[in-house]
Amino acid sequence: MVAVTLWGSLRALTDGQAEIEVEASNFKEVLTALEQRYPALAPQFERGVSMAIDGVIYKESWATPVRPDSEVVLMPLMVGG
Amino acid sequence: MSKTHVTTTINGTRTEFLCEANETLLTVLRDRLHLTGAKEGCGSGDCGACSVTLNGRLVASCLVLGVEAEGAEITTVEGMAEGGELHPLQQKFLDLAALQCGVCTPGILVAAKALLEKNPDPSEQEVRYWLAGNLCRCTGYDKIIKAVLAAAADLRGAA
Amino acid sequence: MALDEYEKRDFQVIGSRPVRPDGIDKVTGRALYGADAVLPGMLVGKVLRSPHPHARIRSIDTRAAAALNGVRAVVTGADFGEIRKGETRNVAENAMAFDHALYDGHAVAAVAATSEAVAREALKLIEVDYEVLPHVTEIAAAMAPGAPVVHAGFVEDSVPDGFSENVTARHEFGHGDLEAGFARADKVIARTLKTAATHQGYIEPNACLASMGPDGRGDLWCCTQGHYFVRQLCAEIMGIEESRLRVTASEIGGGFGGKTTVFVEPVALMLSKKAGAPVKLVMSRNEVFRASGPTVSSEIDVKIGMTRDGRITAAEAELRYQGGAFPNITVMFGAMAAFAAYDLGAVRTVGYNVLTNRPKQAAYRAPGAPMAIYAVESVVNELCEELGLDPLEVRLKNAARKGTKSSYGPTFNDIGLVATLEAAQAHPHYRAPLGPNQGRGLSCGFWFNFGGNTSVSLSVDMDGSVSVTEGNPDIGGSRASIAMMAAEELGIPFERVRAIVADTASLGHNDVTDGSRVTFAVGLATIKAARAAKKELCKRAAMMWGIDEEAVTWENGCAKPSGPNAGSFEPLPIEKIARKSPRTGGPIAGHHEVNAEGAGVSFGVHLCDVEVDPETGHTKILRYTIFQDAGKAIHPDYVEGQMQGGAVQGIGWALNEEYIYGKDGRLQNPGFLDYRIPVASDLPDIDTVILEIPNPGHPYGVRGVGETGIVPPLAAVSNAVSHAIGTRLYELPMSPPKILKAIREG
Amino acid sequence: MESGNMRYLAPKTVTEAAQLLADSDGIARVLAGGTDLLVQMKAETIAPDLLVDIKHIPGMREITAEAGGWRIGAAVPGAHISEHAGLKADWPGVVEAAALIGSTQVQGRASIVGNLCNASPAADSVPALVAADARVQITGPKGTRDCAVIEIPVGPGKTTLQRGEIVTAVLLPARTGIGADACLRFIPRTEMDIAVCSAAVNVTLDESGRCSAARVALGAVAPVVLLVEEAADILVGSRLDRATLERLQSVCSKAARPIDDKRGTAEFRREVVGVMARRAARLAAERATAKAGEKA
Repeated sequence: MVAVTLWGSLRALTDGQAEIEVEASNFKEVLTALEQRYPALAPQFERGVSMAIDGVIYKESWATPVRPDSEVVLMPLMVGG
Repeated sequence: MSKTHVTTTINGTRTEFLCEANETLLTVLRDRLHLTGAKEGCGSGDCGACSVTLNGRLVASCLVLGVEAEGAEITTVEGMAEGGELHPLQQKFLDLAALQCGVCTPGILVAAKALLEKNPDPSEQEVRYWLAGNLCRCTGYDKIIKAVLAAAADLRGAA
Repeated sequence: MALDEYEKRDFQVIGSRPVRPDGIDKVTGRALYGADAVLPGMLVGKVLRSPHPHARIRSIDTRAAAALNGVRAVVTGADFGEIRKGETRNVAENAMAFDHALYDGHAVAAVAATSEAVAREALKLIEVDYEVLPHVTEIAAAMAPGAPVVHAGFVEDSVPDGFSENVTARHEFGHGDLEAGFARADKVIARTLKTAATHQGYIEPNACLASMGPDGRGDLWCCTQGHYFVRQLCAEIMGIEESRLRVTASEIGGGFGGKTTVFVEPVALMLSKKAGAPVKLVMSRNEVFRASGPTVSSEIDVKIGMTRDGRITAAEAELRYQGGAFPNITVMFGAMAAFAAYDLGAVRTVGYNVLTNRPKQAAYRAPGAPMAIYAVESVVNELCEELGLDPLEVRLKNAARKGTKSSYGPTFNDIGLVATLEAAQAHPHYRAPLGPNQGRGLSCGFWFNFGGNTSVSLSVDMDGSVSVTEGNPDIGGSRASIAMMAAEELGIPFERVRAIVADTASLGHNDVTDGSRVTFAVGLATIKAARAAKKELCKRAAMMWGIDEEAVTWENGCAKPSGPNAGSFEPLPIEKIARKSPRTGGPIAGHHEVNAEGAGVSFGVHLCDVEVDPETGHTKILRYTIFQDAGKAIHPDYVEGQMQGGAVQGIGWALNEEYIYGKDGRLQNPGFLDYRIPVASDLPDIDTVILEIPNPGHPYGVRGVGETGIVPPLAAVSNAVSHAIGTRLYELPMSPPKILKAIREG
Repeated sequence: MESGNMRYLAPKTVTEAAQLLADSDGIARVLAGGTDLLVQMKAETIAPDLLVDIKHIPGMREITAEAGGWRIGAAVPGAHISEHAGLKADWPGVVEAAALIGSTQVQGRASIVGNLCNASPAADSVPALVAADARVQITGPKGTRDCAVIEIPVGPGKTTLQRGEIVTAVLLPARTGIGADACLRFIPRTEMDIAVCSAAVNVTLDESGRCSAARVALGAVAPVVLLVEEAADILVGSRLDRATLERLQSVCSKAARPIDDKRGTAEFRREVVGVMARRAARLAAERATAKAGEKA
């Protein structure tokens, strides 16, 4: 299991949960597992999300591996500048 | 409407062109003579990107009419290098990284050359005030001022 | 893992200061920018703009204009009617109003004519029937109940009930128990701070030259930070496949985020399509200010609690940004960045995006961060003043470092904040004496930095020189840094590498030049492409020598046997291998395509001394020093240049730059005369100290450096002014009337 | 720029120029430096049918000594004025005021007559010309006349010049006794801005070092330049000491009738124009005292 931290705005869509444990081994699987549990997250995922894995921000790379001890933080997709 | 025939000298070369009476010298240089080194950053004399000299005086070519060039001597950035030899200001701008996007660079070089011809040994403050009409948004001016001062020193050394 | 990219090594080329490859063209006037291109039969495009901040367009009569001799095409919003949804629709509607004019300067029609004079005459003949609607240009007014609705239909589900329809999104970040944190504080300060909208102020107005053929294939030349994105937007707007449109990025005369999207490009393409001829469309400076993409204005509530010994116990901020009549995510960046410099047990930020009748904002250097960090760094300094603490010591005490859980979520890896703070503390500037009416301020700054999609192709030419083809417009000297990285990796002199920016048909996709991503991401791809080429070079050398490929290594631009067992051969230089390449398998090249991840954040600290004239409120910047972590400075001159340029933009923001709207909703200062960017005589030298804390995500340790530099000046200048006059301002810009008023009201 | 039927003519005499302007049945404008006119044409706030370029008329680009004072031709650019040592010695305030107009590039073209005739309340050189009691020479269809500079502007963009009249020169009077002038303006930056407010002070000292005559003019604090006689009265008879200058400051602030606009608030202008006047007076006094020292 991987513990995924959600950013503040998403917590309204997960019954206030800030951290959710899911079964996943990469970026994509984390999203799929979260979406299954909380379908309300789908529109936000569609708009785009980044994922910080052990402090490194991945914009969209779905195959990026996630280990059970990884720190996984969901973040909004960042573009512009 | 009829165009006016103008005979002038640009970078030492006798040049003729036809233009409307209300066309600016900048438009003539860029669109009629294809000397696009001078840039239009504002069209109102506030940015200096179109700087050229007119009879030895630094001017904003967006605030000069093409027809006023009749019989005049004009120099632009295209006339700074002689053959393949860069002017010391151009060389210092390269060596000291005094440009980034480069769109203000032609105007600043023309303006700086006019300064050094008038005052070969300017203080930093004099350079900064002389160039106050040449806006640069990339560099914060620091390296530009240093390059002008370094070129001035070189030119004095060579003289 | 991307984290393991970095390896320590001694550099030959990296860190030196060669002349940039585009330099000669730029000092001789040869470089071609957006407005410098011409095509045979080219027409001149001109745009008619709304004088009203908000109006319904009842009808547009273009018949007289179309009938004018010399007019070849007229377009209005009706020509752009079939765009589907999302951001592309917003971009299209911003480029040409559909049924409502949403701000002063919003395009409502355009013409293409044989000359500028005819085009101007034609614009006067277009009759627009406006129904003028109530407008709102300020944040508080737009959020108020009953405010005129600027642009309906954008409210996201994140916005709770009870807000005006102009509030389109709510973003929240943070962790920890705020209540408990504030309870532990010895001093809590809560303030509201405001910043005005500013413009990137690039000197080159937006410009393009469009040519659409009758077969639906087109070419577009424009000054942009991202020609692939331009292609994507324009192709979708024009209803054609991306491959049908080739976009070439001209030299770009400054962007700073403002040229990451399109304004006139779709209009020029549509005019060209209708006219059947190329159309050049160049914005005037007035149009640039009124109708390109300035940054947001902001109102920010900040509350911070601190113990007597300077430890921050809790921190909270609500940020309200307006960025014009279309939604944007800038406030989200602000909410993420606000407290990034601090190691906090309890922190929460909430951001609201607000629509107003102003132009659609575009990115501006570290978008959203400068105003947020200005607010935070002002309140931190005020706490230091109240508690009698040294502001630098307090920042060191609370600084984010490796292992800190950031205020926006992830835990920081190697970061350079503590190193920059210590460098500032050790610098003579920090201890230099100050005179009467003088003050010193400091502020931290931060930007995330991006990676992103990148393609690079590197070819070893037949004489052994090297061409690097990249797809990111060079806005700050990146061709130099990219060529340097290729030269370093190949072990050849910088002069033997030429980097060019390819058009969209000549290389795979590249994300926009944004987020300080190019030296990091394109550099990474270039190094990988060079490594691929090296591998091929070794293979060819092995073939020439008749030995095993694995027995060849690459060193200083030459193939060498990897050891005595491999055989005894003289090193084979790149040019010899290249010349023989037709006999060993054909051309030699390397390429790399990647969605680059692992961009490292960059922190900076600025020190600023000012002198304020107590009788006029005029502020003079006396001394300015920047400390910033670059990871690894590839070309230190241009790293310094990025820092200096960013700092001066921030100084302008702090002191004099602002969008001023009248009660009539019209922009009062659309020109460089009254939109006051710093001029050379306003400034002292801008000193720089580059720190190099390697980014683990890049082979050479590079971090983006372009954006962080604009963040600290806002609070550094404000803190310096406060120090000089003994009272604090809570609003930018600190123009002289405001400072004098603050002095008088003490 | 605007539609293509504008005519441009460069006559060789003033009479011819005046006649062209008088005979024109559309919008006619004099072109000297063009640094205001071309900006207005670009912005389409004016679309002249005729431009009369006066730079080819003899004398228009010359500075000449005349009747103990100076004649500055109507097309003399600011840069030329700044380079003129004699003018600078007599009228340092006028020279520094002329140098305030725009950038180095604008200085290469802009004339003080153009600055005056553009009739902006914030015109940089006008307060110094008024403080100097300068006059202008005017040629029109009815002949030549001259009048005080202060009588030219009557409101923003409006002058007393009649149709066909051309200002041909500024006449600076001879200095009587030991005197000097100074001009300061307030702008938010250090260059390139329109004046938020400005002040020019011209003083004459008697042999004992007392002020025997003075003129004080304020810019950008009313629709036209203000000549503040009450301020001059304070200076006359004084040694331009600190207390006197502080009274001057207060009187000037009271005399100002500014407005709020994007460049500053009325309150700010009123306060700062007094500061500018006090500082300009001090500078003028220092210059005059230095001259007295040179003579002694």
